[in-house]
Amino acid sequence: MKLFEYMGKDLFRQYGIPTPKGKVIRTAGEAGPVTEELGNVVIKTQILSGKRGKAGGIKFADQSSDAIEAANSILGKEFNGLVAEEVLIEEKLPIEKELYLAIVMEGSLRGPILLASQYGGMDIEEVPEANIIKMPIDIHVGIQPYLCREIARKLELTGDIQQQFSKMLPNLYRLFKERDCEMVEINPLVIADGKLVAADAKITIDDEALYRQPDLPKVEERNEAEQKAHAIGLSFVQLDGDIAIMANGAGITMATLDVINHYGGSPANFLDAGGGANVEQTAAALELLLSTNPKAIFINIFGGITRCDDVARAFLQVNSQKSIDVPVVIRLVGTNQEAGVKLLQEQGIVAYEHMQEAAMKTVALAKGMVE
Amino acid sequence: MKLFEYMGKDLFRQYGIPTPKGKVIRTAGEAGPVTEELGNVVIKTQILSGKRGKAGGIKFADQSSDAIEAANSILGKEFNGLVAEEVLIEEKLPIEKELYLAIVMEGSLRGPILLASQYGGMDIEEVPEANIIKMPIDIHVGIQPYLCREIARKLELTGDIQQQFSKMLPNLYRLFKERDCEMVEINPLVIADGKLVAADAKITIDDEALYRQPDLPKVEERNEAEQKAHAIGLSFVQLDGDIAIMANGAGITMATLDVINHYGGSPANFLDAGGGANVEQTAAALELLLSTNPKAIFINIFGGITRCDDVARAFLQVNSQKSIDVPVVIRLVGTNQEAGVKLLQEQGIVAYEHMQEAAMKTVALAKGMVE
Amino acid sequence: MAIFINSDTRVVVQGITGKQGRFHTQQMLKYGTKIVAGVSPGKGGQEAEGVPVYDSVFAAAKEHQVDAGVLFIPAAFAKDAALEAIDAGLKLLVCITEHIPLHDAAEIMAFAKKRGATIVGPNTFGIVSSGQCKIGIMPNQFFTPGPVGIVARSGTLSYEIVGNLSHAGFGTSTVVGMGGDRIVGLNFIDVLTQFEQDPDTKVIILVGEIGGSSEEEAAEYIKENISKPVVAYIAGQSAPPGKRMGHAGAIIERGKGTYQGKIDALKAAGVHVAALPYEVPNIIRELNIF
Amino acid sequence: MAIFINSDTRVVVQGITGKQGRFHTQQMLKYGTKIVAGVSPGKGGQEAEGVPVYDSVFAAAKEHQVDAGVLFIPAAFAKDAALEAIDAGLKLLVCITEHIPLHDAAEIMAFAKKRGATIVGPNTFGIVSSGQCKIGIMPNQFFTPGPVGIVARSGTLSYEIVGNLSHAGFGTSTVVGMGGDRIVGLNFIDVLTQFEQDPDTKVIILVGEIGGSSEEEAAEYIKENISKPVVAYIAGQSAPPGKRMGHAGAIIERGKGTYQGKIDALKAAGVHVAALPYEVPNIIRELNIF
Repeated sequence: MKLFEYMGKDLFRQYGIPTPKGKVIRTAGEAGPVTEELGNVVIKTQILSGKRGKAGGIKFADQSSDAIEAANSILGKEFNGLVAEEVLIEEKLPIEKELYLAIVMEGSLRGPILLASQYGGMDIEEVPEANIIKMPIDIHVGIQPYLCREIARKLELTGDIQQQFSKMLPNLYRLFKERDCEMVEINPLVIADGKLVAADAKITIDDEALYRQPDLPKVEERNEAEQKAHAIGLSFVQLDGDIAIMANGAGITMATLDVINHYGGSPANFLDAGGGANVEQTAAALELLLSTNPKAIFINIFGGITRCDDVARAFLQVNSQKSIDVPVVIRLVGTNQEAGVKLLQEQGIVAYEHMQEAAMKTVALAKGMVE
Repeated sequence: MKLFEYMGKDLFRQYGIPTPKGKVIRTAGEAGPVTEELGNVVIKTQILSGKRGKAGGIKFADQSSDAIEAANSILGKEFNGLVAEEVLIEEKLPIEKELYLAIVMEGSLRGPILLASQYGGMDIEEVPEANIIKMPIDIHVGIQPYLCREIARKLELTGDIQQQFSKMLPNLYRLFKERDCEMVEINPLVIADGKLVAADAKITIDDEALYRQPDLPKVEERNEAEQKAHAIGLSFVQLDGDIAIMANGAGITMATLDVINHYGGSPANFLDAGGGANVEQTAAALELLLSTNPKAIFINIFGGITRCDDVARAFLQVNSQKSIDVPVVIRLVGTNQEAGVKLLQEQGIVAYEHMQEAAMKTVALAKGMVE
Repeated sequence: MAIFINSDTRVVVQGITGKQGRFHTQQMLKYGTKIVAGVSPGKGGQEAEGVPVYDSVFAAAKEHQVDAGVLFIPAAFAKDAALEAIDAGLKLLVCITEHIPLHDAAEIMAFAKKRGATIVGPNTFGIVSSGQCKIGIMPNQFFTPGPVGIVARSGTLSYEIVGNLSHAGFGTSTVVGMGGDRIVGLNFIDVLTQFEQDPDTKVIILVGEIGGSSEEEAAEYIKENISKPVVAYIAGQSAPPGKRMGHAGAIIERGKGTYQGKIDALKAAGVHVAALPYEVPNIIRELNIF
Repeated sequence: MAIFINSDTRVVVQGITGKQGRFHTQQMLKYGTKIVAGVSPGKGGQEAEGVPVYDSVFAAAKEHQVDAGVLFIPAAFAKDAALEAIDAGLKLLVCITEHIPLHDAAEIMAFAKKRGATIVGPNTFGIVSSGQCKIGIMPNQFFTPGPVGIVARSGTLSYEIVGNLSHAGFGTSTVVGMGGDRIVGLNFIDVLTQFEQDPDTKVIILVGEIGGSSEEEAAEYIKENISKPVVAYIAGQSAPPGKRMGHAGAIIERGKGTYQGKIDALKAAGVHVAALPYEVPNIIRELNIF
């Protein structure tokens, strides 16, 4: 779960990481009093995406009227495909230097890694590898003073700024660990007026750990259909084609998309029913697919924990309750395959054994080339 | 640094470990109101030694007059060679079972070990090895739920008591770790009225870590001479013989004692001047030895970091300031040996090269057998 | 031979009295796996599927020689169960559990590394040395002995490929599911190293996905260290970049881990690449080694 | 040959710009130790005793190949310095510092074990392979090459014995100071194992003390695994039980670790026991192996 910048900065403040003074607003009028209090301000679009600056989502003002106008030009508008519903107004800092600092859970290291650079700011992705400091963190040892000194040294921080950095970094790691972060990123981490300040905040919380982070704000990125799928324990992503797809397992679902594409079809979605979906979940998934009005539906099951007879039962249940008026191709192999195939056959429905055959049939049906 | 029982229990309360209700008193009269409040009480001598019970240091009372009498019979009296200056009066618990629980820093494991037994109480030292549970704790992993379950299982704790134990044990470990303990011991850990309660508390704080535990109470076990030595950074233990000994390093000091003993002498003390004692410290050490009125003094130096010329200078300094009227034998080898020997020779003092020779001479001098 | 596990491997099942634990214990026993003990706190002394149940892995390990363990434990308790298994001395632990928090997984891996234990998973279908020992949840019928070693990130996709191989008459030596999470114990290189040493494995199949960089790292490694033929299938050619695809490993990050990048790296390492999963048996046939 | 360190060992000195650090760097250089770098945060770019100084062990290790490190760092900062050295990849670290808190020592040891690093000390005089490399604070003049390997808990007592040996014409192969604290990195067994393998070492001297049980454990090990003659001296025969004797290791705990118990165990293992430190050379002479 990604957090909005202002939520990330709230967390930073909880953990003793310095942030600029500021306030989040939801209506343009609120920009007035905030600007009066802060003087020179920066007005920042709150969307869950980087590159706001380049999309025109960051503006400056030194008086209330300009700030209100800027907020007005942001609120409700779309930036990088996302609608801004909130704006963060902050004091404009006299920036001397922009650094980059992040802690990320890294798969190949099987643990956290610290990333830092002297060349922070908008173009961090273009900074050459050689200018990015990478330091794996031993999860059993954490961030010790030597590591703070070492990063500071490589960032060429000295004197008081180095001290501030060495105080701040263990706090950032504590936040990362205690809040189950996938990633915490400060870009830029600025030096302004002799102080180290987190001018931005990008935090991603590990979805699997949300259950033990009850006091974090909730942020929803999924659209309605995706939320519905998530609520019943399925993973669903909407795409722009016309063949609805359901498979069990992320890998085979991706492979199914690939095969459909290969034969000239266009997937309408990615729906991973996961391992061990029961009759109820499978039926709900099917109804979800029907609600997206596809030209054809392809159910591709290789049963491991998932039982083929459960899938057949779910299909028959939905089929009996509402008239399914799009063609449905079912491929059914694995656990309880015979029972599943038999259940379908009894209702005159053919179950395919091979993915290739079934995929070709689906594409042909979607294109209206066969009945 | 050992803590008194009542201090240990204060720490237990800070860390959420249940203790009996009670109060520490310094005069017998205070026992009255405490007993009135608590009813049946146990009156416990506060000394830094085990086996108080067997020495008569634990008494019971159910009314104020008896409690005052008991306190009177303890306060100011000697138990196991230690004078009791405080008494802890506690509610008497309806004990159903006595367990033993400790966490200790163990050399051969290079980290903490947890010790537990179903057979806690006064005779824990006689409990056979087989009935002592030993579980090394990985300092990077700490006490996890599974370890609590495992110890509880081995202690045959069930139901609610198991739950209480699993809550208490991580707290005990947190105390052990945060307070730099060498040892925390609860003997007995009792089950009374369906509750798990720490009926005793033995805590030893790592002396080397006292500097970062400023809010712990200070307990002084050393006698006056030992304190004086400690203040100047020397390790001194008073013994009951008549030959004062000073050497540099714990091992060689022990060996010096052994050699003196071997030749029939009797050491008056153990004084390890340590590695790298300077002129000032060495002179202070010498004055300390003189103040104990020995029959002879043996200075046995094998200089590594300690410089022989510094030792010679220190001796000459003390010698010039006060008349040393006991024989002093000096053995001087190692770093700056020649310079040291020369300094002494210039004042007509012989420095020995071999320990054996020097030790024999010292013993003879102490016995008045040579001049 | 096979790798990691074989007919001598003695297995303890953590969470044996749960619904999943019971069912898969039954299936594993049917497959021939030597399950010597089960663990379920508070249920010590019972039996499940004919297997004696203990209160802890320590207690089980005291009564039986155990080499490997498998976890059927809810995500919130999986870290504790895994640490227990490692502390009790298990050297191979198959973590079926999905939805384990990343920080928990990282702690499991750190402790396992320290104690020299191998973790398969989490979020894996497990590992099977065909005809000898199955530790996992894969359907028994497809895993018959043969010369093909498989290492995969994804479960059902592996079944698909094993099913196709089986249909084409090829059995498998060992099939390893690395697990679908961002942090897993084994990586491709660990498994490739073992396959290279295993006389029973004549050809290796690598089943990857878009996202991450483990396929690229594997390609680098294969170039220098693997003499046996390797066939790869990478899923996700047509997946839209940046969308969440069921598990974190499938998110394409910062332009890395693209389909084309992986394919190019593998081809440059001499790996035979299948564009679609059911092409794998044909490619093996064309190798002309059987 | 010698053990742990030799004439090829490249050493980095942490705390090189302090008084102790400077002095002993000078002494070690005189002895012939290859000191390639020093570390002192904030003093990178300077020189100390002709050795280039860096701000961190990482920075030193980037510019030089370094095999071992030595710590001249105050106790309160020693843990951090040791963790840095281990993290930067040093495989042998000599920790001279005394008064390190026990919990800090335990954390150093746990991290070292994980990374496969060997810690000598803390509270040690160091280690010296005579005529080749000295990492420590022992006086140079007594450590001349020869066939005697020494492992000791206590510093000055080792000098005493080395001095006596030297006087009797026996040089040393390697002398290892395990350190006087309750928690130290090497134990007798680790060092005995190395001496057994070392062709330069013909006889081993074990210098112990009352307290703890490491001498008893060593005796057990010697009985089964050491073919070379071992001579032991144990200090503390006449020390009063239970009194604090300078370091924690010398406290006799719960009746264990007595002088007589250690002597009995060693004799039962075929070890030649010296009652007094200067008896050691005679015992070696009587072995009739030179």
